[in-house]
Amino acid sequence: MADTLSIAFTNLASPMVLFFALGFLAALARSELSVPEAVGKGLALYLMLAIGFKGGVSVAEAGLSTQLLVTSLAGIALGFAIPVLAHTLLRLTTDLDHATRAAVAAHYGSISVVTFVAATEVVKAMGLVFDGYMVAVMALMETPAIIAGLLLARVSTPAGEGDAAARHETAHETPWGTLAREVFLNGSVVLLLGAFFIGIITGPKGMVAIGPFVDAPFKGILCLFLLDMGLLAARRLRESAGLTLPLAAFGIYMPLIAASLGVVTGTLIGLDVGSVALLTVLSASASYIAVPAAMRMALPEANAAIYLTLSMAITFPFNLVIGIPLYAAVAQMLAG
Amino acid sequence: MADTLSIAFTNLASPMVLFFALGFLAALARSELSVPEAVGKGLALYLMLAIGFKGGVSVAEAGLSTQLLVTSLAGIALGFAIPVLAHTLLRLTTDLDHATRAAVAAHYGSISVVTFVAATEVVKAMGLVFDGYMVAVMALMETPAIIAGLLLARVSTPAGEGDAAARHETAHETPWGTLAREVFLNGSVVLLLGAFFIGIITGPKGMVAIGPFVDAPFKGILCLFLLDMGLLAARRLRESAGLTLPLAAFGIYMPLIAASLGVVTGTLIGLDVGSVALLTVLSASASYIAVPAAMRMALPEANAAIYLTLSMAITFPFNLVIGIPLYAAVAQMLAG
Amino acid sequence: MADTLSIAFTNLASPMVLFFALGFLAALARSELSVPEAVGKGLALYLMLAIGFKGGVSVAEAGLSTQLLVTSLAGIALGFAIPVLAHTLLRLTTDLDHATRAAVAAHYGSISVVTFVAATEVVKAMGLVFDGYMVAVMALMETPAIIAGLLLARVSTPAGEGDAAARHETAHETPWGTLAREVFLNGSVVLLLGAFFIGIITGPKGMVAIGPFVDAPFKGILCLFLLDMGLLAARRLRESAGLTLPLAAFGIYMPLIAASLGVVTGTLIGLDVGSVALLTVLSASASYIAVPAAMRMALPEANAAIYLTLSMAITFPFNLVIGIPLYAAVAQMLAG
Amino acid sequence: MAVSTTLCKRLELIIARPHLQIFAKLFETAGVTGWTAMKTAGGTGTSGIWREDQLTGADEHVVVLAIMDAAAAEAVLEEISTLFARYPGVVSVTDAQVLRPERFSGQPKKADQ
Amino acid sequence: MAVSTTLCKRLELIIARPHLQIFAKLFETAGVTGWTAMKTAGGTGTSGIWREDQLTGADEHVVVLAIMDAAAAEAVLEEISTLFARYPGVVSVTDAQVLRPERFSGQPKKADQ
Amino acid sequence: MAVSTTLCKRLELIIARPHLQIFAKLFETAGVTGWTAMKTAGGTGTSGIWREDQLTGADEHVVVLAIMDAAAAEAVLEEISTLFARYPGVVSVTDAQVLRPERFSGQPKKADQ
Ligand SMILES: Nc1ncnc2c1ncn2[C@@H]1O[C@H](COP(=O)(O)O)[C@@H](O)[C@H]1O
Ligand SMILES: Nc1ncnc2c1ncn2[C@@H]1O[C@H](COP(=O)(O)O)[C@@H](O)[C@H]1O
Ligand SMILES: Nc1ncnc2c1ncn2[C@@H]1O[C@H](COP(=O)(O)O)[C@@H](O)[C@H]1O
Ligand code: NA
Ligand code: NA
Ligand code: NA
Repeated sequence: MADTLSIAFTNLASPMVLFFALGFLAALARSELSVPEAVGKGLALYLMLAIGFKGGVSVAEAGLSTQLLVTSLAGIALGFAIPVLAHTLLRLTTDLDHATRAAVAAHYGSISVVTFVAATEVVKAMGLVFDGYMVAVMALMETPAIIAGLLLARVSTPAGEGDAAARHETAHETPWGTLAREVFLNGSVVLLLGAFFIGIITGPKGMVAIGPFVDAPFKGILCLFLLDMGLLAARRLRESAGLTLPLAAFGIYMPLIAASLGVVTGTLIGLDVGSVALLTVLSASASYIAVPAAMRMALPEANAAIYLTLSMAITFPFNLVIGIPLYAAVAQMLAG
Repeated sequence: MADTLSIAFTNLASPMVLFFALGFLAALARSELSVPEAVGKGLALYLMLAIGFKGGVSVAEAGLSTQLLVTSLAGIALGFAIPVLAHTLLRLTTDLDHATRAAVAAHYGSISVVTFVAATEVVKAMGLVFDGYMVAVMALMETPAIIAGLLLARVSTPAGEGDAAARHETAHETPWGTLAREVFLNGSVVLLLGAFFIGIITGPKGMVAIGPFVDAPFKGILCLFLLDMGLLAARRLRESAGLTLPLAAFGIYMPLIAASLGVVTGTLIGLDVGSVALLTVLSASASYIAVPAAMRMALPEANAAIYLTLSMAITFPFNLVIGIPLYAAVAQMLAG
Repeated sequence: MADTLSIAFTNLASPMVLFFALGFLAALARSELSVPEAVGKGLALYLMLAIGFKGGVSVAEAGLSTQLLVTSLAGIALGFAIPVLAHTLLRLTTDLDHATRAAVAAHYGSISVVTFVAATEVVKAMGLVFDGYMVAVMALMETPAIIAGLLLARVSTPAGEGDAAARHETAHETPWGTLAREVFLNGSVVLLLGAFFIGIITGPKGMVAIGPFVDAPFKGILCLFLLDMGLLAARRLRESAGLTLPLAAFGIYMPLIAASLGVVTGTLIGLDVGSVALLTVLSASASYIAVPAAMRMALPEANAAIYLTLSMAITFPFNLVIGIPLYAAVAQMLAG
Repeated sequence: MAVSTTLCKRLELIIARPHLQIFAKLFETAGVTGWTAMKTAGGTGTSGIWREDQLTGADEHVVVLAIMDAAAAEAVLEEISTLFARYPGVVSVTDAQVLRPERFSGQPKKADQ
Repeated sequence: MAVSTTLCKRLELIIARPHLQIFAKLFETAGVTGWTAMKTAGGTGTSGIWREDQLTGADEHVVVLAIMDAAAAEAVLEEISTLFARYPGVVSVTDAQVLRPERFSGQPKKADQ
Repeated sequence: MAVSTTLCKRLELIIARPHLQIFAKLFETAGVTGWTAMKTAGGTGTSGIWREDQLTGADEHVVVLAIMDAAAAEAVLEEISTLFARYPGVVSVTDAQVLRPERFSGQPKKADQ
């Protein structure tokens, strides 16, 4: 166990984590270093295109097992179960208003692409293998939690408040069409799944064509992106107004709880070690790209500063630095 | 013939076409997926720099034949002939006002760099070779059609209208200096020709230095750019207001007619098969970067939505998916 | 000597210089070619991250010599001496107001990262080697000149003016905290030093991971960036209003004087030839990223057009085209 | 004046970018003939500070500028004040002189749109 | 007021980005002492909807803001109304109080430039 | 009007981007409850022409928009006119009607902050 952990934690001295730390410290110290918004978004698009495509190619090589179906269903189930759990914990430990509570819950039911990408590097460095289709599972886990969040927002509205809210909603409720679009046609879902299917269709031949783009510079681009993430996370933390201690604690224990659910589920459905580790990481991670935009639309009365700070400035750094190696080590012990 | 066609159409399953389709379908389905404007422009700069430079290096290796001169003249002649043809067809089949008609004609006389770049990949995949100087020919074909369009705008103004227009123009006509700059110093002309000459000057030694930048990731970057093009094309199509059926039809038959001119010209002047295919593609393609900006300046009264929708949302997708393999197959049959 | 010079000046036909010339000529001729601001800034971030990291890795391989300390101190001393010299020359030869004079002096005491990067390529092409820690020396030389500039601004204020200025300053002087941040936490200092230390920590293993990102495309990205620099420099030159002949002359002779200081210092402290060449280039180059922003904050009454035009549009092109090979040749003769 | 100008209303709206389509729909329904959204770089308000360099669009704002006649302005303000119960935002209305006033007088659409 | 302010005109122009240099020339000729162009993210008008993420600059707009005295405003409006016959655009003029009014009073240039 | 609006001041400031934090502090101290900075694409003024595509942030401007009540506007203008002795910039103030006026009345902070 000590060995497994110590191998896992060599991650701490990887360029990835170090560049993240550089950004984080720079912003904490109030350096003006910044990555232009368009560049950050471009790097995120690259990472999604590349990880989706590489997953697809590896599925084209390995063939599609029935495991994909089982794992996807498990992933979607986690995407509903985790928000319910998160919502309950938030109700018990914080005094967030009901809309913000539901919105936060949705973030934790969803996933973070960059956390997943960083985890694949750690898992590979530990000598573990994982199934290419885990990328598709990730894409499928991205948005169901949006629905879970909205249902929680409606169910949890207290009686009197509910009437007022009901009146509003008749007038200005977000139309279901808009919501469905956020869930099924969310930009990152479309890009991840699209690139995944293009990888399946073009297979190794496609990899020969665009491998030098999606493969060779991948880790370097991830480092630059993590530098940006570090800057953004620390700035959020510095400027966060409404962050109470119970909320910050939630940002640490919630990923651990969700990870437990994930590692057990992954082991039970019989995934191999690397894939269990990745399902655990997906469970533990919280969205900071796809879900925030959707929540702004669907629950505009929720406090955006809260859910962005929690997922981006608390849970993401925790997962990147401590969570990923920990989850991978546990997965190896349980499923290895 | 069937064989040639079927080889050409393997293009349909290339990552390039698939990423374009992904973007197109995503935007049609109203996904919010988008590429930041600055990133799209950056990718376009990269593609022009790389294709220009690689063309120059291959000329440095092969030596400059007199064919370059003949082909350039042929290309420029096509750049004047095609707008005249297009203008006549538009007058006969649509009720566009005279300024918009002339502006559309100018777009079809010019070329699309990305269509050319995609075609070089298809031509290479078919095992054909082409001359490096075709890049220079492309650059030279980019802007003469702007002049053609302006002449058509003046000539075609009906008597009464003409007087009114004449009066305006005395007051606010675009100065010739501005126009000359658009034609000779247009951004993409300068970058393509500049990179081409730098390729000639630095030759294979230059390629050793920057090959890992202009060569290795080229196809991957093209894929990302085509994803963006798919998004932009489909959004234009969805939002296009003034697009009538005769106009849409023009967007399909005009490239076919221009391609016929191109393939015959290329064969007559004795180009080898790959180069004939590329000259055909240049003839068939319509500008959506260089000419729109120039037309906004020179013919501000023309309806920009019409010419942008036609060249970007109808003709570009048609050429990318169907046109390129078709033209390449025909070129092979005629000149092969 | 003739030989050394002629080898050094093969630099003139390198893709780097040619792309810079392309941008410069295009903008002089009033082409609208331009690189989006976010892309330019992204390329600059890449160059700093890559050069910093590669320097760190090479230190990890070579070990840290005590030379680093000596060279750093020498570099910082140059960063104070050059502004004093520049300030005196400006007072004698121009009629700049005292704030602008101090601000210009600060620019020349600092360094230009891209000039350094271009010089490493020339030095390597000449077959010379240099120490990896020169990157750290560069980072350390970036901002001390800001302090020198501010001290000069205060010292040089003439009596009467000083009183008025003093009154202002009591009310609105830039707080020292802000200044310290500009000096120690300036974005490029943080990124260069941060990437340098990450390179030391991760060493050759880190290079295996992100080498395909920081190494392979490096020269190509430098070319694209220099194209942008050419455009920006020539536009500044064209639009510069207050540029007098004595000022323009200063932009040429000042780097030569500073280079003399640098080459002598480098030789005296016993650096090897490549490193002497680089210290000379650092002395001769003037900042156009880190210092302008700091001066806008600290000396808002200085004329920004003057210092930006001088460093970006006169000294940078001069150094890139003539300075670098000249300094390298002299370094080779003195220290070789 | 040599050119004749007409009095109109200049309405300026500061909202979260993800809500732009909702207000665009409001304008369309109220017969506003046009609007322009402007890019922002940062700001502060009751819910704290924000700046543009964020990955997620959730924390970005736009300033929407729309010129319309007084009748449209009144109708639009009424609608906006209802929307503001759910969507946060800031609105202000200024008098402005315009050329070609007929451009700014649209027809409200029927609610059944 | 403790600080004295002066009444000026705030002119706001929405035009296609490629036409910016034409209107800039107009301002220069009319003696306007300065202007600022602001970035836009999208809009709608009589010719439909547009948004920023387009490759070609042809379909992009800017909002130009210029502060000037009343005399300059009148002259500029007159010129603009002629230009609008050929170049599409929207203009509005608002009263505004400024500091340092001498900054905003320029001299028109002779037509022979 | 069906919705009741209140008269406020709309202050618009054009400054160099590196000075934004200084003016933001001024707003905060004066009790201004919010502001929004808008992106620019270029401009001209007494110190010549500038455009956005510059690497260094030194030569970039922002337009800052802040809505406040008349008392705050007066206080802020006073402060700005002092700052303008050292930091270049342009300011203008316009009357504007707003909804929810209580949003725009803040409390100035003590100088000892
Ligand atoms: N009433 C308006 N208020 C604000 N912006 C407008 C208005 N009308 C038009 N615009 C802007 O001007 C652009 C061109 O208008 P148009 O020529 O009517 O299509 C539109 O896309 C908008 O960005
Ligand atoms: N008084 C104001 N003046 C200008 N912009 C404001 C003002 N108040 C709020 N805003 C803008 O609206 C955004 C949201 O405001 P709030 O909902 O109060 O946090 C702020 O971040 C600012 O960009
Ligand atoms: N009259 C004006 N109207 C609008 N913007 C102005 C005006 N004068 C100056 N500016 C803006 O303020 C910047 C600095 O002005 P200046 O200090 O006069 O060079 C200019 O580049 C413009 O962007
Ligand atoms: Na999760
Ligand atoms: Na063509
Ligand atoms: Na220097």
